[in-house]
Parts: sequence; structure tokens; C-alpha cells
Amino acid sequence: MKVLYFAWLRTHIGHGEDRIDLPAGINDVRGLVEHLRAKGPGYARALTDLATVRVAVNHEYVGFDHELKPGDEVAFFPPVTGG
Amino acid sequence: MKVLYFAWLRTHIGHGEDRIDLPAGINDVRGLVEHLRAKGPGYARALTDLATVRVAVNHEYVGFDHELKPGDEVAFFPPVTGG
Amino acid sequence: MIRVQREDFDPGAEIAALTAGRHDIGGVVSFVGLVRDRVEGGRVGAMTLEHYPGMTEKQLAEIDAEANRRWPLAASLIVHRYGRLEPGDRIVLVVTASPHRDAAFDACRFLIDWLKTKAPFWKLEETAAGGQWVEARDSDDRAARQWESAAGKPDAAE
Amino acid sequence: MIRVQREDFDPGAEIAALTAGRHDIGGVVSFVGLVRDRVEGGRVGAMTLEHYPGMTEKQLAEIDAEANRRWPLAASLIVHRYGRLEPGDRIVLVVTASPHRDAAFDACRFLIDWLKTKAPFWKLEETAAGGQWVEARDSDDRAARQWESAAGKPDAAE
Repeated sequence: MKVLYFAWLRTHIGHGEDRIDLPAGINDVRGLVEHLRAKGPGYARALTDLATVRVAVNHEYVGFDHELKPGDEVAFFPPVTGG
Repeated sequence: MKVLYFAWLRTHIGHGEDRIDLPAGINDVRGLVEHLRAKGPGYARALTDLATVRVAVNHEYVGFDHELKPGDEVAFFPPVTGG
Repeated sequence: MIRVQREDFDPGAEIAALTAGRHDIGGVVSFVGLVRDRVEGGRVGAMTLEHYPGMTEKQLAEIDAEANRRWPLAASLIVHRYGRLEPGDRIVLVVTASPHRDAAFDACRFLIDWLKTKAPFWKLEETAAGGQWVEARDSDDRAARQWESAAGKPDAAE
Repeated sequence: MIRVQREDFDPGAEIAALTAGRHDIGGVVSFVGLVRDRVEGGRVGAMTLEHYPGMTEKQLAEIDAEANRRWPLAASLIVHRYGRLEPGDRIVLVVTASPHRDAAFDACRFLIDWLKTKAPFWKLEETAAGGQWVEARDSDDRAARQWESAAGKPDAAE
């Protein structure tokens, strides 16, 4: 599974992309977030306040309850500021 | 006094401009309209239905009760259709 | 700024000129009006746009000043053509620039709405039956009236 | 139509290309977003616009399709830049064309409002203190929310 980070989430984590095999028992975005938080202080900091984090799976916005499938592309990023 | 006609008012009257000395007793736009109607059938036709006629004096929209002064430039035209 | 001219204009060049060297503008809204080849119920060929020289400039300048009173604009421009125009030709350009886009959108729409009922232009369409003066549209009157309140916005668009 | 690109664009050329040869378009509305040199309380120099390739195109295409569902548009275009931009530079272009101006104005405003909250772009401003990620603005959220009803218009603007 490809996991992407953008803007200040990427800055905190230190890189923009991880390849992750979804551990057994994790089947939604919330589970993935908890798994990532345990990977280190940068991850924990980036994913502390989920009110400021948006999630997309396969290029579509989803909620934290969204179910994940192997091969999904998951992205975490702050509210957008383009335009 | 310069009196101008535009669009279908000009077409009906047959020309776009008259030079008129304001007759004694005429002191507002309504009086001028009555004076013009008597000048011929083209004028009468152009100025029959005042609901479809707009008036400007010295380049500003006015009502038919607007008082006229010698030297005023008066224009009669239909509702505008630019833009 | 306002201009009344027979010649065509280049919307991109006008927008660029209006914003050149300015770093305080966040949004530029433009409206370009074009000649359509069909109007309610019929096809038309070319048209001739008559206007009232002198009054046209005065009315456009007043409308432009009113927009600048109502909204915090960094710049604004109205260009209106007259003379013979064919389907697809540009008739009118309105450009508004502001630090924030809301003001630019509202002011641009106000300018075209008011211009349509106040600027002394008249369209003579060339139809199969000969020249025909276009009648003013009720929808244009309604569009203009919604801006009659003194405040900037006509309704709850905030 | 949508495009995501590093290069600058020419609003006039885009408007002309979108309307070329069309005789059914009465009004074209465009919005150009520019980099300002000051934002709430401070001056900024250049900025870098990061985006999410793939998702950006998908989201812009969906927004564009939604505008075309809501309004009878003859044509529409979104061009959004990414990369390093300096004050005064163009960031985004939205163009909408329609037989009547109301639809073009509403659709253009809808597109920029929705784009601002849905298209995955993030601004990193270069300030005296170093790079700083721009925070999303509540006013942009409010602007987008007013279009959430299924109907075309957010309010009584008719």
C-alpha cells in the first residue's frame, strides 16, 4: 500500500511517501493512522490532531472510517490552500 | 436648444437632431414633447407612448417633469440595449 | 477607467495592463460580451450598435465611480464598442481587480448589469426582414434593480 | 476542460481559444488569481505551490463536470499552476462561457469557490522567518458551503 504525505505533514514526517503492508487487523483509515503514529515522533506529531488532517484514498476524499483494501493509495494532508 | 433622437425614435422622425427655440410657455420636458408631436406624423408616432421613451438632459436621465433651460441638450430614445 | 471605441479590444492585454506591476491584487474578474447569432426565436446576422456620444462616456464613468464607491477595488475598466458587429464579435469588456475575489466578482456583475440599463446604446439587428431595433429585456431590468440598495451586495451572497 | 501546469498562461489567449468560431456564446466570465505580496498582517516574498499529481486533475475534472451539470455552459476551463511563484504572478484561471451572462457568472464563482476547498494544492510562503505553510481560511470554507445545495444558485441572486 502506498501512503503519501503533503505540505506540513510531509515536513513533520520527513519524507513524502511510504510503502506499507497493511498489518493484520487494520482495515480502515483510523487503524492505519494509529499504526503510523507508532512509527516515530515525526509521524505522531503529524497525525496528532486529526481535525486538521484530510484523507484521500485513490484520489477521492474519504472519512477516517473508510475501509482500506490492499493496493489502495492513501494520502494525508492539511486543508487545501490553492487557488 | 438642441434636441436629439436615437434608435427607432430617430427612424420615425427621419433625422437625429433638431435645433429648437423653446416657445414661450414651455418650461418642461412634457411641454417640449407636446410641441414636438405637433410638428408632424413622424414626431407624433415616435412620441406616442411615453412609457417606451427615455429622456436625458445634458447627458443625465430626467423625468418628463424636468424643467428646461435655454441651451439645454435634450435627447429622446428608447430603453437602452447595449452590453 | 472607461473607453468607448469602434475598434476591437484584446481582453488579455487589458487584464495584463490593468494589473501590471501591482502586487496587491488577489483576484481579477472579467466579463466579455459577444454577439450571438440567435436571439429569442430567430437567427440574426450582423448588428449595428448606435450610441449617444458624450452621454455614453458620462454614464459609464458614473457607473464605474459607483462600483468603486461600493467595493474596495484596486482597478476597474469598462470598454464598450459601437458600430457594425458580426456574430462572435466582442461587444463589451468589464474588468475588476481587488485584493479579494468577492469584491471583484460582485463589482464586475454590478457593472455589466447597470451598464445594460443605463449606458445609451441601441442594437439594430440585420434580419432577413431588414433592420430591426432590439427591444430592452425585462430580465436586464430585474438584474439591474437588485443592485439598487445602497449597500454593496444585493442579497445574502456573503 | 482542466489543465495543471508549471508554466504561466495567457488569459486572453485562453478566452479567445475557448470561444473561437462559436456564435452561440453571449457572455464569457473569467477569474484570474494572482499572488499578493501581503497577507493578513505580513509581507511575503515568493511562494511554492505543492500539489498532489493525479488527485489534482481528478478533483478539478469533477468540479468542472459539476459546474456543467448545474449550469448550461457552452464552454469552461480551469488552469491551475504549481511550483514557485512570485508576487504578481498568475496562479489560477477559471473561464466560463454561456449564452447568457447569469450562468457564466454563477458557474465561474462556483468553480473558484469549490476549487479553493477541494483541489489538493498547498501554499508554502517564503517569509523572513523561513518557509511557512499557509493555513486554510474559514472564509473559503464558507464561500464553498453556500454552493452545497444541489440547485445552481446559492441564494436569491436571481
